[in-house]
Amino acid sequence: MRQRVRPFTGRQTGLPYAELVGEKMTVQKNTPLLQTQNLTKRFGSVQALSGVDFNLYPGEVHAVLGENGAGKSTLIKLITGVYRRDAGEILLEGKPIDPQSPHEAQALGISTVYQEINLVPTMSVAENIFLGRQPRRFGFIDMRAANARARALLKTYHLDIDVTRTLSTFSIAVQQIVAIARGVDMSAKILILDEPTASLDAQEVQMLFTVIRALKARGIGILLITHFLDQVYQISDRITVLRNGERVGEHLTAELPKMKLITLMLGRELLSETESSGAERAAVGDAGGAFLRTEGIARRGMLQPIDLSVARGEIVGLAGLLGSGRTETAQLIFGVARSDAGSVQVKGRKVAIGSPRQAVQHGFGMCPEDRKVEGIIADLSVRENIILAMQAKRGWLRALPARKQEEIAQQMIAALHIVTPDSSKPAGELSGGNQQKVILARWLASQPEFLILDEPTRGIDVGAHAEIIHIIKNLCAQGMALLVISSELAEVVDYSHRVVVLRDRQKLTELTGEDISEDNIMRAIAEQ
Amino acid sequence: MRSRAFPLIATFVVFVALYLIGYQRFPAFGTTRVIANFLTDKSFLGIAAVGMTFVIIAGGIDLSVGSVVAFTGVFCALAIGRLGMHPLVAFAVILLIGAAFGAIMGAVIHFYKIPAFIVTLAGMFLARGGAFVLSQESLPIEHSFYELIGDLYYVFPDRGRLTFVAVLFVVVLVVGIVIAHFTRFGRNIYAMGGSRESAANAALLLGVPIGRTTIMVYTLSAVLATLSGIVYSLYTSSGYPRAAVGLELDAIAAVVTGGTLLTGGVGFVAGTFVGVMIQGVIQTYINFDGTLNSWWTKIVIGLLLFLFIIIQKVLTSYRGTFTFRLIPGLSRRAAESKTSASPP
Amino acid sequence: MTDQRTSSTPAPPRPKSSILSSLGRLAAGNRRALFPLLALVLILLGNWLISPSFFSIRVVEGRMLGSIIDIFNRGAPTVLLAIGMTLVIATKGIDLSVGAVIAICGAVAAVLISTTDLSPYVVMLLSVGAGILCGLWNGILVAIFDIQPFIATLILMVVGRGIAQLITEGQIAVFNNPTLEFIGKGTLFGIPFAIILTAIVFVIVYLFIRRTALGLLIESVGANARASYYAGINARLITLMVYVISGICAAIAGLIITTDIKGADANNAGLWLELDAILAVVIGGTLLSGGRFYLALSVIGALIIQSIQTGIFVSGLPPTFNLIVQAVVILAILFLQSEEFRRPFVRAWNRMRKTA
Amino acid sequence: AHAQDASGAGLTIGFAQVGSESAWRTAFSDAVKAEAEARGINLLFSDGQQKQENQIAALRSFIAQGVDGIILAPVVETGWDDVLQEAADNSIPVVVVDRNVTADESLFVTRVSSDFVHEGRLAAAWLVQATAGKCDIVELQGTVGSSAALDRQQGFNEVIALFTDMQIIASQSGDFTRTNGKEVMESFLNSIDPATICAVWAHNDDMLIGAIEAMKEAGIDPGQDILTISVDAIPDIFKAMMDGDANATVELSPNMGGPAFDAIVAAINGETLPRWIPVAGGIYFPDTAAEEYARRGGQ
Ligand SMILES: Nc1ncnc2c1ncn2[C@@H]1O[C@H](COP(=O)(O)OP(=O)(O)OP(=O)(O)O)[C@@H](O)[C@H]1O
Ligand SMILES: Nc1ncnc2c1ncn2[C@@H]1O[C@H](COP(=O)(O)OP(=O)(O)OP(=O)(O)O)[C@@H](O)[C@H]1O
Ligand SMILES: [Mg+2]
Ligand SMILES: [Mg+2]
Repeated sequence: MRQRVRPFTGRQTGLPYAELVGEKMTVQKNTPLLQTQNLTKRFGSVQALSGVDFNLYPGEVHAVLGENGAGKSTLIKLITGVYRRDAGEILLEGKPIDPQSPHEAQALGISTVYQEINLVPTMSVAENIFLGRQPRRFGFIDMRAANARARALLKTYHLDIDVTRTLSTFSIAVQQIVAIARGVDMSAKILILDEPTASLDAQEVQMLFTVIRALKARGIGILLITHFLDQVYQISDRITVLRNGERVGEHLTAELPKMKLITLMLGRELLSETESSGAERAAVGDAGGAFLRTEGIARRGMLQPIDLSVARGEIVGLAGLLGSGRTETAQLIFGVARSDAGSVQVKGRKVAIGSPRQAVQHGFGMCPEDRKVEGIIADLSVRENIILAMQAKRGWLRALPARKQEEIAQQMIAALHIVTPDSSKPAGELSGGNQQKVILARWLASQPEFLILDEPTRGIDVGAHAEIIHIIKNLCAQGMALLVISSELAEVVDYSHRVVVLRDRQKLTELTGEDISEDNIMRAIAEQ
Repeated sequence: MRSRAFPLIATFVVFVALYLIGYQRFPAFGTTRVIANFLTDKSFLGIAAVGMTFVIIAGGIDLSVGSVVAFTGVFCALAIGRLGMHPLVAFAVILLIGAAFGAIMGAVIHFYKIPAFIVTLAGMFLARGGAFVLSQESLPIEHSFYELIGDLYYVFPDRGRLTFVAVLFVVVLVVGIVIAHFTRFGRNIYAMGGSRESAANAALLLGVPIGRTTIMVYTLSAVLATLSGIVYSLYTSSGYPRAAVGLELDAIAAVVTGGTLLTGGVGFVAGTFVGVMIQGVIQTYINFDGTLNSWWTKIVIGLLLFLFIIIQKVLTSYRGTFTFRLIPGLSRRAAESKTSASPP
Repeated sequence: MTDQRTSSTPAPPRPKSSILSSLGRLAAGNRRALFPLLALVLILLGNWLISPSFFSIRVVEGRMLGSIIDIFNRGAPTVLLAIGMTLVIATKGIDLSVGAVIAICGAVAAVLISTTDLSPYVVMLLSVGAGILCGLWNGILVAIFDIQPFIATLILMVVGRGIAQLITEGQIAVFNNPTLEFIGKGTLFGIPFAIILTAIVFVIVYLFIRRTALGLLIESVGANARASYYAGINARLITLMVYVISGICAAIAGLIITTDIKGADANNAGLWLELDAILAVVIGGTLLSGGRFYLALSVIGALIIQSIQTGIFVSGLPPTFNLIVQAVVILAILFLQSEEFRRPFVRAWNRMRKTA
Repeated sequence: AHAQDASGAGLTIGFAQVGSESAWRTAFSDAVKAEAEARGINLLFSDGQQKQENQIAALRSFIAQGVDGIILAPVVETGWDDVLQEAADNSIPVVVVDRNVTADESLFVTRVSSDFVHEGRLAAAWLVQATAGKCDIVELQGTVGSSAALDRQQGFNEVIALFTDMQIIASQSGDFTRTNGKEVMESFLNSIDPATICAVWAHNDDMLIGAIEAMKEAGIDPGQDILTISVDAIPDIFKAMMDGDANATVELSPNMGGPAFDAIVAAINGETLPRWIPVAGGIYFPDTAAEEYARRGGQ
């Protein structure tokens, strides 16, 4: 039987016979799944992308890297039809495509998980996962089937939640996983992930990578954007680097050393990753006296009673897995949620904090975890976003003079290297990482005595990451009290004088001085 | 764990309580007459309100419905009376006109990014003005078909009448519920309204066909408004260019008292039914009482509405602390119980 | 506080304190102010074509008369409502009750002046006080009880007219008091006092909003209430304040309308005027979804609406067509303002210029 | 039905009123209520808020409650057939007041009303006399599409059509309100040379009172430079007459309660009634203004 099949010859395709029959992968390597040529996009005065060529092959994980505002998200949004390109071509399997909307891109087999969590907060988890492709029976949506499938799907990410509950009731990390699960489940030819791991912890990241490898094996092309370089080296096959909207290089991951990659991205050397020694830690201790002390503050269904103290000039890290209650702790302290037990002392005096406004009056500040919903005010300008907390502190009657506003804004833009043409650009039009910096700037401008940072480096590029850590340390050195939450243990270990470990909404233990290490933290969490 | 239908249930409970208070004072409230009257007298409001529910859930608003009702009535009266069309033909024609009207409004809203409030306000002026141009006077409709429909009712033992229009209302309601909850179009509407707030419209990024859905929502609303106009013309056997002034406000009030959020994305068609019935109970109560003069009528209607909303508010937020409810949107995530989960 | 919000993208410098300076900005090429102003100019020109005497002003007994004066004079209540409504809408709210508040405040003034010996100034204050109470009621429902603004103010819209009728017992409460009447009928330097009063209110509100941080905080709360809360802003107070300001504006409008005809018509005073006010705000470019607001452009919006109205009156068109004409003109203005609508024309224009 | 005391004492009667859109309407409601009280009738009052659907719902509530009779002041003439049929099925007599209805005559007992068309004719007739059939008139119409506006306009135009030198040179709706009456008059005075206007014809007194204000502000003496004629005969128009600002008003009597109650009692007693019971309305002039003003409770 087999003999009857006409033998393949190179003549039919013009390619050497050997390449055709020999290595299947090679054939696919030559025809990119997705190709962009000369993609160009301008927003007002900002040239977001200029002439970007990009190739994605089947079965590869292709990382697109670059500083905040380099144009990564814009590249994706041009591919999926969110924005109209000014010039350039997009080819899918060699044929030009021109999707006018994400809807059309999806129909072409391009599935995307966008940078900010873009799900419908008012709908249930299952509905979000199956929106637009709900299972149907007799032409009508079969929600029961959808729920069951959603449950099963999330199980593969070890997420055991009530899928009929409204999405907005879940933490940002859970929402992120849901978004990823949806995107992955839909991926037909291409999966695009824009900073999917920004709020995930190490375990979740590994789970995601397992899933990505499975997709890869199925020949799906994966475009990954991330600021975690370790993850890049762990999962990607190839790297494209963007800088200021231009492609500055495409390399096989294996052939590009990390330092060279960073230099490519930043266009300069990285600020040396500095000091941080146990000795320094010991020196601070409680020299400044406790600024904040909580005794058994708790809230039913949210947090078990917790004792915590933060001294001036001290950085206290909060560590724990997703859902361990770190954000909740911060919210109770900052008055976003009212505690129903325990007490809070500020500088030794007992105070009642029932709202962020009161917290601000006591010299607190907080960069919340969910920058899109709780942080940035998209319609307002960068300047207004920066001076907002400061203005709120002064009260509505005493407006900050315009000149002063501008001065502060310029200071902050310079200090945090916020990429924006000027201070009057609406903050919502900044790239994700730069929005994060604006929120940080808002609180720095308000000159708090005590600052809570919930995932301050989420979505921040390597350069800025180092800068922000530098800033955190500086603030501390100037006598500010800091409470920092981060899913990156290395970071926590780096700057904390003390680490409080949480699990199941309860304080497990407190590590100080030499005891602070990633191992010790993980051990504390794992201990029964 | 609290069901997402809880607000709907709470709304219904308050409605029943309100009804029982009426029953306690006027035993006639218990008769099928009064109950059937609720359905018949509120049928056109109810049908229009079902359409309004979709628009509001989609994050929009449709102010044109009252005028569309009037235009439909006048059109039917002229088509039947002057042009000699059979009512069914006239209905088909006006439904098509209504659909086109809604589609155009939807298209203008979508493509030209003009706020729905204003586009439909202009639609309201146009339809009402059009009705005036067709006829300034009220026009009686005399046709055997209208009489036939008028005689089509089921009589309960205590002489309550279940009329054709009442049944039609219930049918529209059921179809509305099915569309809202069991079709992709319906879910897309929820998605669109629920993500309107987000800067980069999440529904768009999730692949919801925004343009098509917007146009279809306004078409649906206009078609139902037209149907409501047909029902109104059946109900009154006439067409009157000043009919149903302010019907849109009643419809919106019914939708909102039914638990749908004007910010979009959250709500139930069934809730709208309760909202409509609440207006019926309030009105009937005042009519039965008969001692209120014109201004006290207004004051009492408003205060009952107020009372109802406050009770509903208290019931639906019994769990959240007061602080949470002060900030729109805050309540949902923070105040709802977060079941403690074990880390993976 | 001078506003330095200039921007590279279509975003929005805020208009300054007067129409004149808005005109100045027009010269400076400000796109946002351009289209409402252009619309106003076009409508006025249209009116002038219809009625050649449109711009002529006569002076009779020290009082300026003429269609153009009428527009400002008749438009005064809508302008006032639009000022308050702009702030309410900026917080993502809406105030449907302003028409009813007009009726209440007018009724309070009329009944007090005709049945008590209170000085007219006290009566004015009490009437404005009634407006403040109404605003507080709305504000409390929205800010404290977290009731959706549409429905919260709908309650007062229904109840308010009943209350006004209760006060006047369903009759038109007429009065005779030259001091009080001066608000609606008086003239200062030949200009109807209602116009001057409205201008004063505008300037005061503008300064109050922009000289304090209130404007910024309103925009912040309207654009993202939750983030504002996290930033330590007292959203409740801000919300309460805008409804009170709206109540005050409505009260002053009520005084103008009532004293203009020397009678409080509880049934009809301010009827459906809330729709005009909302329309004015939208024509001015403030989004119903809250956030950025443009006070001066709302005023232009209100004047546009009044110009259409006055234009219809002088046109001699049968009143049957009033609504249709209004709808068509308003739609035309909105299309003109829609960037999406203009785009193909702009492209064609550019192409023509290139080829030429 | 058992015989009924002629006053109607002890009866329960439902009264579906249009609303309270004008002072005249309120006076009408008050008159009916006062009459019912005087007669010992238990009156169920319903305010329809200018909406037919509310009025229909009110009638159906009355029927469900089993009232002895219904008085209907319809907001519009058409569309009452079904609900009147329902009342007839339940043997509840209905009397239509104020306006007419187009329903089958067998469905209601009788109609107590004045005649809007006649009012228009009366107004025109006076103006013809006063100006010897030569006059340029500006018209302040009532609410577009309302039957009062349509009929008054029709009656008025019928008469002036007979005189070649009488014409309406401008016409606009003032919505039956003072504010709008004033605004419309202002715009007339701006767009038309006031000297050419011979008379203002307003579909109701309120609009005219507004127009009088506008004329005064424009330095015109209303009632002298420009003649005025309107309908309703509310107290304030007599005040205006006493001040020399108004020339004539046609009465629309709000006292329709008495005849209506009489008609219901008669129907219950099985008497036959004429199809239409007209209520007298005359035309009033400044000479009797003071006395009318006092009689109608003006302060
Ligand atoms: N809708 C928009 N309007 C105006 N400017 C925009 C818009 N979207 C993006 N930009 C600008 O385009 C540039 C590229 O933004 P983009 O979001 O692509 O960056 P990014 O590489 O994804 O950064 P990040 O790592 O912070 O997410 C930025 O300067 C940004 O301010
Ligand atoms: N793996 C999980 N399985 C089920 N539910 C989870 C899981 N992870 C988080 N959740 C849900 O998320 C909710 C909120 O946890 P949240 O993430 O805010 O806590 P956290 O300690 O601040 O975590 P992080 O700051 O890392 O996001 C929890 O109540 C829980 O319902
Ligand atoms: Mg990005
Ligand atoms: Mg967290």
